[in-house]
Amino acid sequence: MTREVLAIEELTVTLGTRRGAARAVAGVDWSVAAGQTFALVGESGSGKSMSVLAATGLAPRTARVTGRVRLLGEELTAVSPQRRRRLRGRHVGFVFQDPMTSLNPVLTVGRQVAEGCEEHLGMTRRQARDRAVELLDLVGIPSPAQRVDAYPHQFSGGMRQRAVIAMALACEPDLLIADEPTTALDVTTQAQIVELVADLQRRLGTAVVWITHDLGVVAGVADTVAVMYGGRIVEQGPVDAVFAAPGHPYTRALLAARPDPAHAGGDLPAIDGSPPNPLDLPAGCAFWPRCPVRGDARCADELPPLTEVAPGHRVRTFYPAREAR
Amino acid sequence: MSRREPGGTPARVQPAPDTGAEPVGPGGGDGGLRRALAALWRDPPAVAGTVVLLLLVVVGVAGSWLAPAGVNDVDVDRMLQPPSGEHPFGTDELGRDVLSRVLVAARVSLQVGLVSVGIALAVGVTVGLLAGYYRGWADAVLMRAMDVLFAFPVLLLAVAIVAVLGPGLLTAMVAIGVVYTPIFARVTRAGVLSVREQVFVRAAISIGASDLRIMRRHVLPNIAAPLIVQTSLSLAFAILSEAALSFLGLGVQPPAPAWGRMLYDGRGFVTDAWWLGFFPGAAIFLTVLAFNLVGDALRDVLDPRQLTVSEARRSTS
Amino acid sequence: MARFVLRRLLQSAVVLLGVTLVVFLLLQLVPGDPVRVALGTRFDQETYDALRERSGLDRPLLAQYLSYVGHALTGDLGVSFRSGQPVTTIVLERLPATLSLAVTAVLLALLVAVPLGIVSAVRSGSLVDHAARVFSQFGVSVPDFWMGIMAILLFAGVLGWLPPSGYVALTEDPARWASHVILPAAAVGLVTASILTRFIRSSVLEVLAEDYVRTAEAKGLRGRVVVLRHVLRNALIPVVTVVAVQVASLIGGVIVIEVLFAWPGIGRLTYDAVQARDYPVLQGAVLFVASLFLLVNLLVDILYARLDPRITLR
Amino acid sequence: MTGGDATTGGVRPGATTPHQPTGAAVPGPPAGAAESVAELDDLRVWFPARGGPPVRAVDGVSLTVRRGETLGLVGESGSGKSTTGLALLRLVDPTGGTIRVAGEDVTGWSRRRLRALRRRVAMVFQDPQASLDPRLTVGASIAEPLIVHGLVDSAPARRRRVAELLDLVGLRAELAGRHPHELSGGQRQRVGIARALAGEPDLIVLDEPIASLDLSVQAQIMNLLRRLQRELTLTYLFIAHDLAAVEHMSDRVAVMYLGRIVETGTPAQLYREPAHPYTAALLSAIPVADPAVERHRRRIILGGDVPSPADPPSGCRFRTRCPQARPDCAEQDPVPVEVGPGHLAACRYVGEAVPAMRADPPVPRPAEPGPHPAGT
Repeated sequence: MTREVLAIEELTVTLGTRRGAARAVAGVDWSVAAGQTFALVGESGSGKSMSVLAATGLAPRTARVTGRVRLLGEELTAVSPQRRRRLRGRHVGFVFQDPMTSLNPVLTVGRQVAEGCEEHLGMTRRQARDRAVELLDLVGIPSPAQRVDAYPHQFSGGMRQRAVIAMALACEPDLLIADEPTTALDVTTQAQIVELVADLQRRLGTAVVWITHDLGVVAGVADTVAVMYGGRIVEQGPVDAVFAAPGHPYTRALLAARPDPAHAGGDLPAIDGSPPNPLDLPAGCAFWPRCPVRGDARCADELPPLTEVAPGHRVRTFYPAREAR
Repeated sequence: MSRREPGGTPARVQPAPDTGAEPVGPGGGDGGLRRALAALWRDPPAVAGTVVLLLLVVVGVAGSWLAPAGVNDVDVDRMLQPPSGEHPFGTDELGRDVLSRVLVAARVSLQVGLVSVGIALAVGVTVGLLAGYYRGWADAVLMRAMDVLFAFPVLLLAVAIVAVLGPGLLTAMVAIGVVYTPIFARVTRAGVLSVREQVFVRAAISIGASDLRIMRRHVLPNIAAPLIVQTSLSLAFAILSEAALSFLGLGVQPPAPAWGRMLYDGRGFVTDAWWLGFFPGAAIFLTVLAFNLVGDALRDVLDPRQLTVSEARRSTS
Repeated sequence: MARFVLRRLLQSAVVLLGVTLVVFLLLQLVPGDPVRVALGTRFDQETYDALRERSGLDRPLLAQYLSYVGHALTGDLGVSFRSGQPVTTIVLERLPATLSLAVTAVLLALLVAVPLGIVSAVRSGSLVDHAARVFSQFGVSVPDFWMGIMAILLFAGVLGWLPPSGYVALTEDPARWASHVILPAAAVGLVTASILTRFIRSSVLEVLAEDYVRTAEAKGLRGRVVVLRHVLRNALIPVVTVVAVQVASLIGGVIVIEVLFAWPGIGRLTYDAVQARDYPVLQGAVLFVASLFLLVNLLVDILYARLDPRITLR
Repeated sequence: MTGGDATTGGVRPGATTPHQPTGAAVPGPPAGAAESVAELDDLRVWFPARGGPPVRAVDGVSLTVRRGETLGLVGESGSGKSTTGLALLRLVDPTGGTIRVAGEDVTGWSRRRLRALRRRVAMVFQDPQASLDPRLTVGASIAEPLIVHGLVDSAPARRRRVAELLDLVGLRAELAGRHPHELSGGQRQRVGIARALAGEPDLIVLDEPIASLDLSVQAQIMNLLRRLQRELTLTYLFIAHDLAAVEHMSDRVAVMYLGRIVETGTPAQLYREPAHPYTAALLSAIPVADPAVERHRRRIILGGDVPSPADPPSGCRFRTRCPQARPDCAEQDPVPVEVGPGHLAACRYVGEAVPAMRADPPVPRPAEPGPHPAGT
């Protein structure tokens, strides 16, 4: 068994908004081990990003977070904010969606890569700068010794995302959290970034949490996957099992809704309606109003439990046997 | 542990669900104004400001009936009397009732404020709309002209205009109107430029809508919010400017009462008769405060990101 | 960068030309004969003819304008109708008084506004924030001359701590200068401080909501480092502009306070010129202030470009 | 050099008509529908840039959209695909070349006449939230083309027509009174489609119509578009970066790179036998939602970034990133070569380059991470 890096138990996040309390995440459990990639999939508003941000203490101030979060065996919810901050900076690296806005425009790229090393590894400014050059080289930025002093706007989108990855890896973290890191990029650039992360992961043994809405990316990067809908995990398991035998109607519908060359021509099996509003979630299964299976009245009123349908493969439904393919 | 504005952040961290049966952002939608008014009603300072403004309008209309004494009833026996039951705000150096003068002067302030801001709004919005929509040389010429006006400190330009045209109510209104025109032109132009780039304007062009139709149907309604805010704030500034002009003897001419003028006349006596300096100034302060409170609340509701360099430039004094 | 500076220079030159036109036209707008109006009861034919010739009012309009601009470029703003002294000399004499008042006021304002604005944004919704908002609302609404009158009443009248008005040059006696400057500077500075507090607060709030601040927090940097290195560096760039512009507009804008406190600056000069119908002095003072304003704006824009690395691209 | 040679990869009117798509699963356009609705010939759209050479967003594109078909236009950001779509409505001014719509040369039409053009060609935009005026009701937005083009005289008739259009796109008529913010993303895009249908256009330009929608909603909109096309015999120019969606939607596909069309053909031709190295690389970059396939698949990873459209490379524009670039690729613009019926590719080494790319793993460049070894 490999070493567990991050584990989340019973995580619930409630956001105070102008329009009332929104339950963004409700009772989520998962963990990721060293060298492994855990993918969180879902549509906008499903709670996939919020669960990770809340777990690492980056939720907005209005958020109320409950549950347990263990980073390298240390209970994050029990430590002081200062300690949590240090643990986060030292052991967790983040890559966010938009490389355009996640870099500070008035600081050089090198400075931004280096500052984590100064803060957490006690390097001098000089050492940290040398380290930044190394890191930029590591992520494939050409002539890093010169580019280290460039400003973010002088980089292209793909190069910027590489710089962000360099920044995330500065302290050789045990965990890399990639929050839709390729969504803002073109498909050829996305392929570069996916390869880069896979290669770095292999070399550094980092655990990766990859948040995305793109099932294709999941299939390529993940070892295990959790599908989120309406703030809850509806299906979770080894990536092969989930893709080969999706147990939840939502997962199946998502996979089927993608155009597939094999079925070109016919209508796509679309899901009716839209994702639910976190301010106004149904009492039972959040997917029930759109569910093609529909089950019975129980689905509307009662939350289905996560049921194990195969080793490590769990599905939140009342009808696991009938629905599994 | 993170320090961010409440409200804004959830939408950023996690894209807001688009299923919401309720409005998404501020200023969006036609229900925007109605919702804005509802939100204003829940904001105590804004309510206070509105109440003061309503009172002011009543006083402005009915000031001379409300006044206990005539504004120019000189009474040499009762000079510089401190506030009392008979003269709640005291009397001035000519024995005139300060309360009556303060009440009657409200009309002048409101009148100057409304007319001058009306001028500035009409001219400024037209200029800004044409400049922002057509860009090119029209933009260059019009906005450079506005820059020229903008290069003078507000009061200095107003003083110069009044000095040349001769002091009086009308020239004060024109001068203040001219002085506040560029800010409306800028706000309008900035709004037009950003609305012009919106996809819905491109969509309107794509169906063959004419320029006039686009300006009327799509651009103007969508820049109404910043203009409403600017109008309210400019009213506050215009009233301050009028008070300053009157203080310099360049506004309404005596014996008609004006708050600024009363302060100027009373300034020699302040150490002996504090009420001469206090009440007219307090009237200006309350009026300006009321407009500012309402303007700020409107901004919070309609247009939260509008505190611009240009506004900061428009300080009075 | 060079292109940017060049473009801004050109733009300022065009605006400056417009400013001279406006200032020039001021005199033309005077109903009747300005020299006659100016002389009023002191009228005598000889003075009249001399002034009229000296101010070139007998020539065609275009020629007058061109010669006005030509002279202005060489620093000649004409002579006072009243004293016959060169306007340039008169304006420059008044500059130190105004400058010392404006700078003191802005310094006082910064002292209050910078910490208050930052704290109220970083601790948004806290008690400090509420207090700051009340303060700034009060400050922008209160007429500064009323503040001045009340201050005179309190500090000069009731308490007798400070002189009610008057001016002593800084170079002459710094202590007495300070005792005289403090009331007018506080009255002006209050308004400036309110404007700056609001501006800084909203600027900092805006930056706090940026993605790169979250990135910085994700790196586990200390809160102080995040605020000082990532937030303020971005948030204070626009503040530099506002501060400079405030100084510039105060130099010409504090007419009322200068009148109230008998402060012999440019504002007071303008007021006296208006009272005396000394149009060349009025023109000169207005032109001087507007040019200064344009110059400061130009410098600030260039400074801005230096502070923000993104602008060099354009 | 910019003249005739620049028809890179474009579907020249003469060359395309004889061949109908032959892909088994792809329904061809209805019989007798070879008539062209829109033609671009050597279109160039350059945008002036302050202090530099112009940005050549579109630089010599020729293509034909035939009545009743869906022509897919794919490319990455900066390829000029959206600008090409905008040019069809003259929403951008062409720098050179000609635009013909329904047989008429509209390249030089005056602003007055453009109103007529914009009835014939309608557009659906990427972001349905942004493309609807937040202050207008849904009904008013849909009615706007009716008013602008004077199609319906009375208000009641207009209401009826709006209700009809709403019904057509699968929305209830009472939504006409709502504002955009009261609708979901999918509903909003349906409104955008209803507005485009209002003027009964000859051609609808769909500019990334599904890109900003949730995955589960994308399928709804694609189904709707296909149903409308069947029922109303519509012609689409479907612009997207999502190759799977383009394949699903299109009868023919054109691939753009840096302002040029590099390859044209039926989806079956392009996706099974890509002839241009860029198409091959693009296809290989799309992740497939199947872990087993993903694990054993060999990707072609392109090096570096797309060059600036203000300063495109000489000769073949793709050569700076092409794993099979040879020295002489820099010398001459490649001419589109027919590699199959109606299948054109603009590559000097067409027939060699792609098989070579697929055989060898690409040479890792110093700037690039190594290739992902198959079967990790």
